[in-house]
Amino acid sequence: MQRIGVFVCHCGSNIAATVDVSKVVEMAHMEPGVVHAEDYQYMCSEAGQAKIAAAIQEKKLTGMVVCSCSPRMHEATFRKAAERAGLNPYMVEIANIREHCSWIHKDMEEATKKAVILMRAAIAKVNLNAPLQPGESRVTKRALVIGGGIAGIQTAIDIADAGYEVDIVEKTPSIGGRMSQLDKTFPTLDCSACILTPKMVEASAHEKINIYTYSEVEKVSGFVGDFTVDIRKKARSVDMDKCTGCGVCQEKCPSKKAPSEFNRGLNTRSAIYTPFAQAIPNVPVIDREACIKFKTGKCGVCSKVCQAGAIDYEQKDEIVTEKYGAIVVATGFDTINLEKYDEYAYSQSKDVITSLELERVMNAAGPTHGHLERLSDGKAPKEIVFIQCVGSRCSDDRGKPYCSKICCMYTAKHAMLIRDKYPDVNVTVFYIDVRTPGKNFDEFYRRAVEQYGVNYIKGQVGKVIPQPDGKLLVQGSDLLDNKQILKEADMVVLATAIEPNPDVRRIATMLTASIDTNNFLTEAHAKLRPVESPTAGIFLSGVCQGPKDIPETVAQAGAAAVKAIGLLAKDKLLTNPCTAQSDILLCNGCSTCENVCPYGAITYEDKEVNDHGIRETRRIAVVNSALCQGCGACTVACPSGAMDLQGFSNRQIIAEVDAICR
Amino acid sequence: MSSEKKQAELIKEISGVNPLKCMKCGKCSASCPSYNEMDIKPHQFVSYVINEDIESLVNSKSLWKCLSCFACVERCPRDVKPGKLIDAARQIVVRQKGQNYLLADEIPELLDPELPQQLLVSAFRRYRR
Amino acid sequence: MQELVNRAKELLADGTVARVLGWKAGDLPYNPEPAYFEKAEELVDFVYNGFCGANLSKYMIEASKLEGKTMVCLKPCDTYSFNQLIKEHRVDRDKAYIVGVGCKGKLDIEKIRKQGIKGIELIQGAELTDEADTLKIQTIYGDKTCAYADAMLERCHVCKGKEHMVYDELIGDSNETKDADRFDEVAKLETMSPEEKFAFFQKELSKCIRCNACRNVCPACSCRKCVFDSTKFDSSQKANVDSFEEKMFHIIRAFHVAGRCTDCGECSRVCPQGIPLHLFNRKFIKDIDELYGEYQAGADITSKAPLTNYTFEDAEPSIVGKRG
Amino acid sequence: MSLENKEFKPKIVAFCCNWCSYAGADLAGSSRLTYPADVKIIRVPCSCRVNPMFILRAFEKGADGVIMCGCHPGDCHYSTGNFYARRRMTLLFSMLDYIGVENGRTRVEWVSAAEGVKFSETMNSFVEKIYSLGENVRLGDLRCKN
Repeated sequence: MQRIGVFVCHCGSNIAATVDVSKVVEMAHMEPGVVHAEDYQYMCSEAGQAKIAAAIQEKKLTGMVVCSCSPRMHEATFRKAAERAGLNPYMVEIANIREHCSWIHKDMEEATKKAVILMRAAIAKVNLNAPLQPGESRVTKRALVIGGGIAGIQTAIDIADAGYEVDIVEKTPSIGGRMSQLDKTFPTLDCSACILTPKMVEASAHEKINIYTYSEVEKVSGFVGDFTVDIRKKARSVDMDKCTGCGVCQEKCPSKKAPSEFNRGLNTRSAIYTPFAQAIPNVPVIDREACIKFKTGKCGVCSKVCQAGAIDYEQKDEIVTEKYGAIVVATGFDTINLEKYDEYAYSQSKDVITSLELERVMNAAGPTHGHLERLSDGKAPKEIVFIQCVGSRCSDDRGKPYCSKICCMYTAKHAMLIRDKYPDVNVTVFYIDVRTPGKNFDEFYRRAVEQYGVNYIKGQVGKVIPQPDGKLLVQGSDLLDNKQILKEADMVVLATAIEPNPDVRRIATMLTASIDTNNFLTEAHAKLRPVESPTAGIFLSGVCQGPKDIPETVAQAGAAAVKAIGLLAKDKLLTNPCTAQSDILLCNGCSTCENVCPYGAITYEDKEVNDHGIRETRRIAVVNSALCQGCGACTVACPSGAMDLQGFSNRQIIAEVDAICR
Repeated sequence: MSSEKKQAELIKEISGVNPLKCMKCGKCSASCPSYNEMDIKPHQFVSYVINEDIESLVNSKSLWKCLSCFACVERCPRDVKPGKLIDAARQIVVRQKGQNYLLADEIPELLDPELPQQLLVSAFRRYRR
Repeated sequence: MQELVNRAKELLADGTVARVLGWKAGDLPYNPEPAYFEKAEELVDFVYNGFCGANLSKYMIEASKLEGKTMVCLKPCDTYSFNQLIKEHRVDRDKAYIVGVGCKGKLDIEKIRKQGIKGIELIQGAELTDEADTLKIQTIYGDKTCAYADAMLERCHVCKGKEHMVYDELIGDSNETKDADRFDEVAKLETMSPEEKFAFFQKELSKCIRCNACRNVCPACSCRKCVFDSTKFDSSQKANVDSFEEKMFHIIRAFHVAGRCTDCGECSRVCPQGIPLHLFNRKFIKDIDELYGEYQAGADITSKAPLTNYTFEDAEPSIVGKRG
Repeated sequence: MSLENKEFKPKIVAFCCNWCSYAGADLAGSSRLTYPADVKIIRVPCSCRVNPMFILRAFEKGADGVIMCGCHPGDCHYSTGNFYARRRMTLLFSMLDYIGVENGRTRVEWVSAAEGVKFSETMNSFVEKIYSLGENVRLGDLRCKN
């Protein structure tokens, strides 16, 4: 039997004005297990806590109930007080007689009755409480960043600057990501490469940062503070240590027909290649699908011309296994597939391009060396039409239901840049709404209209019809003038919706991080924990969490880094002891609990059990208490009642129910 | 329920369309081949239904200018399908005329040489149900 | 039946299986019982006829722990239960040699008795190979007949089909016996007023003697220890003193097997008080089908069970009041 | 005390999840939004911790109504808990309805930490409903009735 102390707080007059506290104390004495009961003006005060400590020691209390304000307010206070006096903090229960009683009831008799019942429920629960010890788990002082775009680079630099080791895993041959493909950035119009390249160099030169390019995460196990990750380093066919990055191999490579990923397939590259001039590392890879040596066994030109002897056709994929304390996901985005949008003639005409393709066209290192020209015939366009919201804000399965957020701004940027460089080109933008929340954003858009004379028409385009003469007939509507518009254009640019990188699904599954219906990673709390995944130790950086522009991405990358640093700075993690536990004798090993666990905290082990003399090996659910967050989903899913939640056990809750219904 | 509201509800029921999903992008009007013939434009149809002004709809020229080509239905990004609303408004007119669906024999005398052929085809499609 | 016995002998002889799980004749012509046979000689007692309703899947939980394989005879409906047990890691597929046996509907002795046929000495026509659709029954009061279909278990009138979901080999043909919708009874109850519903279930459940036969036979009730026997819920084996005990027991039992119950109908078959217990399970199945999409437990071993799954758009609990 | 003279005071159990609804109830309290004292709240970490057995137990012990509150679907602190709870409760309530228990005796309401007003309105309307239904005679251990 427990020895329980009951402490009833007046909270000044907040409780005492409506609840007869002395009556509550009197009733407390009649409850089983109660050996001490008293009331005081302010239990949370120094003096109040001293009373509690004295009672714990004098009466040798094994449990206590505080009848006071909400546990959300002072549960932690009273638990600490109990702990200081030598009582396990989890032997404390709170009866909320302020928010749930004195503040909402006016009649003293009624409120007092209810306060007594709430107290009884808390006493009934405490009778079944057991001392709990928070577990400890160690923290590996190393972070993994998945994705080497601006988000991943920024997060890595910030974590490394705090003194922790960081590994970046990037799927493509170079870090840099989408930002490296952009020409200029809004709203300041500075050159993307000029601001990104120094960051790339900083990351690669940082002594605490290790970059795995052309690599992918293969397997993740473990939990917060102690993840084990397998990284597949794909065979580059070039020795990273020997290569000097002279570029001769790329020049001499006879296979030059592979579509350039970096230029969005608008031109081609050699089979041995670095994606772009500023690539980091500046070491090429051999695209084995395109390489003549790999296809036919003959060629070997690159090997012959390489003075460093870096070419290695025999190289194999390599698996690196590494331990991490924190993982940051920064997998970024891609534009959606436009196959289902026949009406915009994207696949019919070379002169209908996406905005990301236009970035490449406008870029000096792009397929047209920065000259604005039609990709079909190389002629300079005179009429350009931009179409907004292509695939965004769609409720059908062709597009995405969300707003891609960045398109309004980059379209204004494109329009402005074109009008600036080619004043004789007419630019028309068909829009539904122009969305410019952001510092200096609306001013930017207004400049496009007022200063650069970009023609904005409110209304969506219905159809783009390629004409025999190579022109594009754009049929749109002008909702303000209420008329239908037919416009001949030389070029049409589609502000294509963005979607999370398709790989994120695989990665989220490995990390047991949840993703929403649009494949964006879910944050732990939409407002208050926007850079953490609900899975402990997993942080979110950049567009993998939701559409964002560059400044927002960088801000979030920094925030994710801070959260990761906060975790890495700890030597040990105290784990919440209110976790699920499975009763070895009751568990069926049926896997039902595993299916509802949002944290992947449940695994199964074959265990030797002694069930009242029957010795056998059984499949038993095992809860990793470092991963378990204590939601209790498994306890109800479990058909045999083997799974129970410490601190909120079946018997405790039933005792509360019984006390209330008594 | 007022009679306007009833009619608007009827249109929603027949068409199976929720006009509140419209985000006013105008892609329907941009797609419409009969746009210039219409007094009430396809995108306006949606707001007429929302505003429960069915009277104007059933008396509009547009009702009989729509070819039922369903380009707007195909392309609507929000699943609002103005073409279906127009269809439903026609249905209401037909029902008001005493549930008498068109008989095949009556068609020749009703034929207007101006009438686009596609409308006839779509009329058959609908009224033969 | 002879084909089954022959095959069993072969499998025992060549060492494929260490034992055979089937049925042996009981003391009356209509009560065969599940049995293990370890030697060829023992198979003289083997029977398989219309009264072999027992679902042998659950026996495989224990048989999976024994040395060597067990040849188990499963009817089409039993294979759903077996699959469900595989899914829940309760049986070892590798320890079972499943002979999918044919079925032309299983018989209910109570239905025969209800037709006034008493003092039964011998029943002919219950063998799988019998072509006749009439049972010839020899009683101490003379010979009687009964249409096969009229003597069938309720569950066979709503049969899930004659396909076996899992097997190593098939012996014998099956008949299509379905002639009713399995949700008809549930639907009828749903339309009743609360008072009528309450009266109906009060009448049925008050018969319950808490003998636990339903629980013991149910292949989904395979917990090592039932919550009603454990101390975890303060609900263990209480005296049968008030009207609530049975309701609680049967609702919780049905809830625990919801999404896992294959609707094999064993609970109703074995209830000594004749309580139509399947009405609970079918109510859950019907709700699941209507609210979350059709789901047949045991049809496969990979799909997510309805109660461990969700969609954002799931119906709210308030739908219960709105459905009327 | 004879039964007839006794004024009906219902026993109502409310299960509230710690992160949203319990906080919503706290907000109702600090905003002094009243609701009848018949409601007693039990704190659970998440609505998915509420076992149907708890609800039946409450009825067995004489509760006249049981309400469960959790975070709005999609806002669960544990991301998916209330989705499971929603299915469990839908099926349980449907079963209770099926065996003839008045369906107003059970309810699920999603109340966020910011919805003090909704919490108090919900409790007011639920209590009103229980008063209109009267004492729970169809479920419950008669030994617990006095």
